[in-house]
Formats: sequence, structure tokens, C-alpha cells
Amino acid sequence: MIQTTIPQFPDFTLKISLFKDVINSAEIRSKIADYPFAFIDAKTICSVEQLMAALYRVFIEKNYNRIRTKSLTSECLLCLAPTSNIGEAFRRFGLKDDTKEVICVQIIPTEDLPLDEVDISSLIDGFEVDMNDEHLKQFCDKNIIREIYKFDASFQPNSIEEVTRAVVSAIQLRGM
Amino acid sequence: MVDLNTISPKNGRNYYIALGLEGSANKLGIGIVKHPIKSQLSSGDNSHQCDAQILSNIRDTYITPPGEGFLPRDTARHHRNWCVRLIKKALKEAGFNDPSNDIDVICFTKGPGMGAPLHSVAIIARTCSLLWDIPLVGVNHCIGHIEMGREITKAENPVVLYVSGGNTQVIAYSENRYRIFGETLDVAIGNCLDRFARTLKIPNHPSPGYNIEQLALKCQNKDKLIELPYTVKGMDLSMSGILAYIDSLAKDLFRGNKQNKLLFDKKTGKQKVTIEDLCYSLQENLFAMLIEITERAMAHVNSSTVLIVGGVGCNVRLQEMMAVMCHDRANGKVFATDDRFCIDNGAMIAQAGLLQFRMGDIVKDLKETIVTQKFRTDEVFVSWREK
Amino acid sequence: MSNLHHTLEVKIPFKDNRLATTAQKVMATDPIIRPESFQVEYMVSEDDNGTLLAKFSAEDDRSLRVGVSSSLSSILTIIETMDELDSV
Amino acid sequence: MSQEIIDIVQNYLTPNIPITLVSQGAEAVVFTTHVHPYLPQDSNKTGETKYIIKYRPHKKYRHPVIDQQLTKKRTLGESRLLAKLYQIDGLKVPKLIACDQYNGCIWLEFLGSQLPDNNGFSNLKHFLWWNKADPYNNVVKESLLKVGQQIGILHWNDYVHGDLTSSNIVMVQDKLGVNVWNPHLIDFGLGGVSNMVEDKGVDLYVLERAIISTHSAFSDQYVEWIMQGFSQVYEQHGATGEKKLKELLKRFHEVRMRGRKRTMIG
Repeated sequence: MIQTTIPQFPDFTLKISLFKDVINSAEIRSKIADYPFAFIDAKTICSVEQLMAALYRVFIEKNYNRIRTKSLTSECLLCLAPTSNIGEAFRRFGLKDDTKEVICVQIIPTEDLPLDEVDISSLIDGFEVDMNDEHLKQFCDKNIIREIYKFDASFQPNSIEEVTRAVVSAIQLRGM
Repeated sequence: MVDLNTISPKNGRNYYIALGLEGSANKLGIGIVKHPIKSQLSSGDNSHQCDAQILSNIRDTYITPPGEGFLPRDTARHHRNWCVRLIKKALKEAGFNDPSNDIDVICFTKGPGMGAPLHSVAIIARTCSLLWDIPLVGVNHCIGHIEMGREITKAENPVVLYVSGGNTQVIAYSENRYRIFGETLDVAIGNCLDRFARTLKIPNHPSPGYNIEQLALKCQNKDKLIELPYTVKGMDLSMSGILAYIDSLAKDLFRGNKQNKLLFDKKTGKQKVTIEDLCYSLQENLFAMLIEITERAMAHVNSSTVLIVGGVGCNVRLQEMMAVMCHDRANGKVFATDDRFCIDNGAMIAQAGLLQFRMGDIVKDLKETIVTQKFRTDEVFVSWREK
Repeated sequence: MSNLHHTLEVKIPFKDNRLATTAQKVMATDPIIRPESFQVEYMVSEDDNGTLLAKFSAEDDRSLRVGVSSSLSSILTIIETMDELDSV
Repeated sequence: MSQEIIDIVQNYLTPNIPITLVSQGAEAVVFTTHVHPYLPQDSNKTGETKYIIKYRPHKKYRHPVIDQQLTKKRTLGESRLLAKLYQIDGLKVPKLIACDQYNGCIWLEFLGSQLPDNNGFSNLKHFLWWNKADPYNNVVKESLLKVGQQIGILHWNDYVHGDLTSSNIVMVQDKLGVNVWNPHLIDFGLGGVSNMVEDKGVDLYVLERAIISTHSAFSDQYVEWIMQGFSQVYEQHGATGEKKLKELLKRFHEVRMRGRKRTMIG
């Protein structure tokens, strides 16, 4: 599990955990509204850098523009997307009933720590593994990522680093 | 080394007298300038410290009725009708009644500008030169503005923003040339303001640009700006697109075209925007672009001072904005002259011409007095300044 | 001069040869813009003293009229300058 | 003035991101920092990595509405351009890390290093001065051929730099080869899409003037090598390449003759 803050926005602490062989994605999906988490389909995330780039954008929009979704965690899904279509962002990055690998992102006001501790593992029926590039590389699906971010056919990345570069650019330049 | 005393004045006098004739656009200007002999001007780089005295500086502007621009033929006729009278008046004001003896050199605007008006003044300059047997000097209009500005403000090596009816240029001096660093790619800013004034049918007296400035000052909602195209391209800028767009807005306003959501409220149809708002937005937009290309040129030659010349330089808002920019750049300074010199005048032509004369640069054959509508600032070899 | 059939010769009397020569020099300076349709030559006449001779030729009456009127208005300006400002 | 800007940017970034001023141009102010904008501290791979922050300060002389629109448009424009250029095969530009168009801030990969025996930062200007003892050595030749190739790739893909001086080309030491340097193009503030032969001619002319004004003794050979590298890119594209190259070199010659305004390069 990663616990960190975005240097420029220390008022919020981010807790990011990764689960594999999850069997109750359908159940989680139905109760999504009750939890202050973002649940992300790990197939769509190729590196920690991609996810952190999106979280950075969440706080930029929050502090200097306006967030377009209900909460910071839902905004995280939108900020992952290459366009500002909220519905599509949720559909693409959110959990599907059969999602096996799940990323769970918690955004907690730093001063509320540690009170706001919620035991995620009780909710997610799967095995928690280290949230790192190595696991993400295993779980991500390059074709889905190519489709979501509409990579040009001529762009044939031969490393995760190159995929990350393209994806981070799209995230930073979303929809404006 | 620059020796500004290369040529000595007539009859052993210790001062030079130059008569300047300006008529490149709708302003006819006659000026008489006196330079005392100063020993320190025999060396060093002091062409901006001639202790010039303006003995006379008379101007008559050809004003056209509101909604109309000035045509070359009519402007030339105006200049022909008034020029001789103004020369006589200027000579009297300066206390000279024997010009062939009192005057060292006759300077006239060779270009750039409108052909017919330039030509009508050149005819008179040539005639006086032959009658009085006094040498002639052809002056570049823009260099006239620059040298007058430098002499009045004592700015030694400023970046020059030349903004008038016919020109929009950012100029910096280097290696004996006034080099153009950025310029308009289509219409000059003065021309742009004048044409918008015509669309608004506001008076041309004292000048269309001045009247736009007054309307802009009366703008009520200064925080809500009308968005206009911002077209700076590297060191250059273009204004024809902005003019076309704001003209269409003004016409929609006059016709009460309710479909234009920008001008009329969707539901109530109430007018949201006034012509004062249009004038204010146009000025803020055009001036912001001018200052941006000026700042870019200043960064390029790392200068922190700006001299604004040309008729539009009288605009107080432009001067204000330029001052803010200069202050932010290692608290530089902006220099501007008042409308005696900012607007086309004869004294500026006399000043620049006298500098050329003192360096021995005079017309040898009348063919050199043929006027030219196109006369780029960097075509002139600036002999009166250090390399 | 081949096809410039429309011609006109104007004699302008000046006080003396000095002023006539002055006028001739001033007017002869400027180039002809469209030589194929209009030409003019200025000379100080030998026989009558102090007279400027202007020989106009043009391809049609319109360009002749336009050319002549513009020259004459310049010459008028020269004369006014002489009247008002000649120091002699 | 710059202290005022440093305070504004430091306040915006919070003390968590200490910054060092690198340069202040008319357009933008450039800082460096060791703190990545969003990667968790520990996984910041080398810890020692530096990042560039390019900040477009608010211009007090401009009406706030114009200022905001411009800052947003240009910050986004430059970021979008960098992202597109990064995907062009063979073109070396800094990686885009983050972009905050509301505050006019772009985070970029830091390129370049300090040249040995304090010859300064490794931009092309200093790099050529560093080699002035042996001005035509092979390292210089290879490097300048590569500089030409980079500009060739940029122009072939119909992009122009807009302010191509020798300070906007950074020499990056190759990880593998000893004394092998790869030129990268930086600062696309005035760059953009253009298929205009004139704009490309001006790009080349600006670089030539920059090299002449700082390395006049050797500039003929240096410019020749650059043009050689430049031409190689076009020549790889067969007949159309040759045609376009001829047209471009002709316009470059015209711009040079016309003494395009930029005759005096800082």
C-alpha cells in the first residue's frame, strides 16, 4: 500500500492499495456510493506514475478550477481519462463485474488522520499485493490502454516507460 | 569617432539653423531648429544631447468629415495650399527675414508616406533650396520621430516603439542602423483605430484615435472585457483580423442585431455592450500586443528603456501600460513626448536632417530628392551615432 | 514618342531666366510613372527670355489632361513659393 | 522584479518544493527543483534527478482577462506541442511531466549537465566554446551533424521552433558512448505547426545568426555541418524530400539575403 501526499497539496493524504484475484467486484460496484474510495480496474493502469499524474490533476482542478464530479475520488477517475466525458471515464476506469485486479484510492484530509482509518480488506475479497510498477505491469492490458487513450497506429511503444509517457501527456492535457 | 561638427555653420556663426518640412500624411508640419556648436559633440556618442532649441513648430492638419478617411490627392492639395504660408509664419516666429542667409539646411520628408502629399512638399523644398542656394537633406520620417524623441527625452539607446497611422514597428539601434525587430504584418495600429472610428462615425477632430481614447475612458464595465483575437506572431503582429471582427460587432450593435448573444441578452434582448466597451476592449487588446513585442525586443537586446514615437504614442493608456512593463523589467523607464512632437511635425524632420547635415550628408543631385512611399527605417546609414 | 500622338506645348513666363531655370530643375527631377502613356519635357526656351517650355505627349486625351493638370498644379506651387519666399 | 516572481512561485508550490531560479526571459521564468510534482518521494528513482519548472508570470500591464486567457492558451499550447513532438520518431525534446494551465506552469524533464572545467551549462553555445581549442574535432562535427538532423526531423514533420538560438539546443551526454553528445531542442514557447517554407527558413537563419554572433571564427564550417545533417533527413525521403529540400535551401538563402530583421542576436 502506498501512503503519500502530492508535495504541492499536503492537506490531503493518499492511500493507494492493490488487490489481485478479487471475486466480489460486482458487490463492491453496487456499494460504491457508501465508500470514500476510488475503485479502479487495474487493467487500465500501467504504472504508479500514471495514477499519480491523475491525482495531481485532481488537486489542480480542485484548487484552481472546479471539480466536475461529486467527490475527489470520483474526480480521480475523470482525471485519468483523455477527455472530459465523465460517463465514459467511469465506464472505462471503474470496476466491471468481472474485474480481478482492483486499485483502491483513498483521499483523506491529512489532519483527520489516523481517525478516518477504514479497513478496506474487509470490503474487498481478494489478496492485497504491493502497489508497485512491477505488479501494475503484470495486471495492465496494453490494448485496452491503447484503445482508451486512442494511441496512433504508428506509435508502437516497446516499454512501459514509453506507454507511461504517452499516457501522462494525455492526462496532463485533458480535454482543454 | 562621431564628429558632429564636421560641417561648420554659415558665415562663421556658432550655431546651426535647420528648416524642416513634413507632409507624409494628413499633417503638414513646418519646424525651425537651432543647434549651438558644442565642443563635446566633436567626439563621443552625443547625438541625443544637441541642446536643440525649437524656434518654431507649426502644424496644420487636413481634417476630413466624420466617417471619411483622407485621400492622397486632397491631402496634397491641402499641403500645397498651406505650406508656403506656414513657412513664412515659421520664419517670422523664429525672427528670420533673410532665409538665404539665416538658414544652414532645408530638410524635408523623403518617405515613407503617401506619394502625392510627400511630392507636393518636396516641390517646395527644392524650390526654396534653389532660390536661397541652401543645401537640401532628405529625411526618413520614422528617423525624424526617433531623433526628436531622443533629443527631447535624452533617452540614449532606447528600444523605439513607432506607432502611427501608417506605421507600427519596434526598432532597436545597432551598428549604424535602426533595425526593425518586429512590425505589423498588415495594417498599422493608427490606421486600425482610424478605420474603427470611421465605423463608429465619431469625429476626426482632433484625431480619430484621440476620440476612441476618450470613449474608452468612459467605459463602465472595465472588468468584463470583450474577447478579441490576440494575434502576435513571434516578434510581429497582425491587426486586420481584429479590425474585421470588432467592425462586425459595431455594425451588429448599430443594426440592433439581437441574434448576437455577445451584444444583446438572449432572453430580454437588452443591449449588454456599449461602443465605449468596444473602444476599451480594442485598446486593451491592441496595446497588450504592442507591449508584448516591445518587451520581446528589449529582452533580445537587453535594454530596459522604451521610447514611444508616432501619433498613437500620445495615448495615455498606451504610455501607462508601457511604464508598468518597463518597471517590471529591472525598473526600466518609458519615454514619450507630448503631442507637439509625438504627432507628425516639422521640427522632428529638422532635427534628424540637421544631424545628417552636420555629418556632411547632403543632397548632391536633385534626383536624390525623389520621394518614396516605401522607405524602410533600416535603409538609412546612421552616421551620427557610434557603431 | 511613337504612339503618344496627343501633344501639348505650354509656355510659362517667369520674371527672368534664373526663376525659369529654377522651375525647370524642380520639375525635371521627378521620373515619369508610366512613360508608355504619358511623357513631359521641361526646357528653358532660348528665344524668349525667362520662359519655361513644357512639352507634353500622351497616348490619349485623358492621360494628357491628367498629366498636364498635375504638372501645372506643381508649377503653380513653385510660382507661389517664388512670389512669397524669393529673397532676391 | 525577479524576487517578486520567485516569491509568487514559491508560495504557489509551497515550501515542500524548493526552487532555484535559472533564467528570466521576456516570456517565461525557468526554475529547477529536486522534488517531483507527484511521484511519491521514495520511488523517485534516482533521488538526485532535477526537474525544470517553466512559469509564465502574470503581466501587470495586461488586462487580467487577456492575461489569463493568454497564459492558459500558451501554457497548454506549449505542453501539447511538446507531447506531440515527443512522439515523433528520432526527435529529442524534454519529457512533459505536468501542466497547470491555470497558473501558467509546466514541469519538464531536466536535460543537460555542467561541462567539464566549468565551461558552464551544456547548451550548444557553451559546448562549442568548450571545444574552441580544437574547434573542428570529430566530437564537434558529429554533434553538429546531429543538431542539423534534429532540425531536419522537426521541419520534415511541419513543425517550427520559432526561437532557435544556440542557447535553445541542449547537448546531453550519451549514457553509453564516451564523449558522445545528443542534441535536444528546448523552449518551444514560440514554436508551432507550420508547413511554410518561410518559417523554416527563418528558423535556420536565426540559428545561423546565433552561431555567427558567438563563434564567428568557425561559423562557416559549423553551419555547413548543421546544414549537412539537416539535408540528410530530407534526402532520406526520396524525390519529394529532395524537392522540398531544394525549395527550403533556396528560401533560407533568400531570408539570409533579405537580412531578416533578426540581424542582431543576443
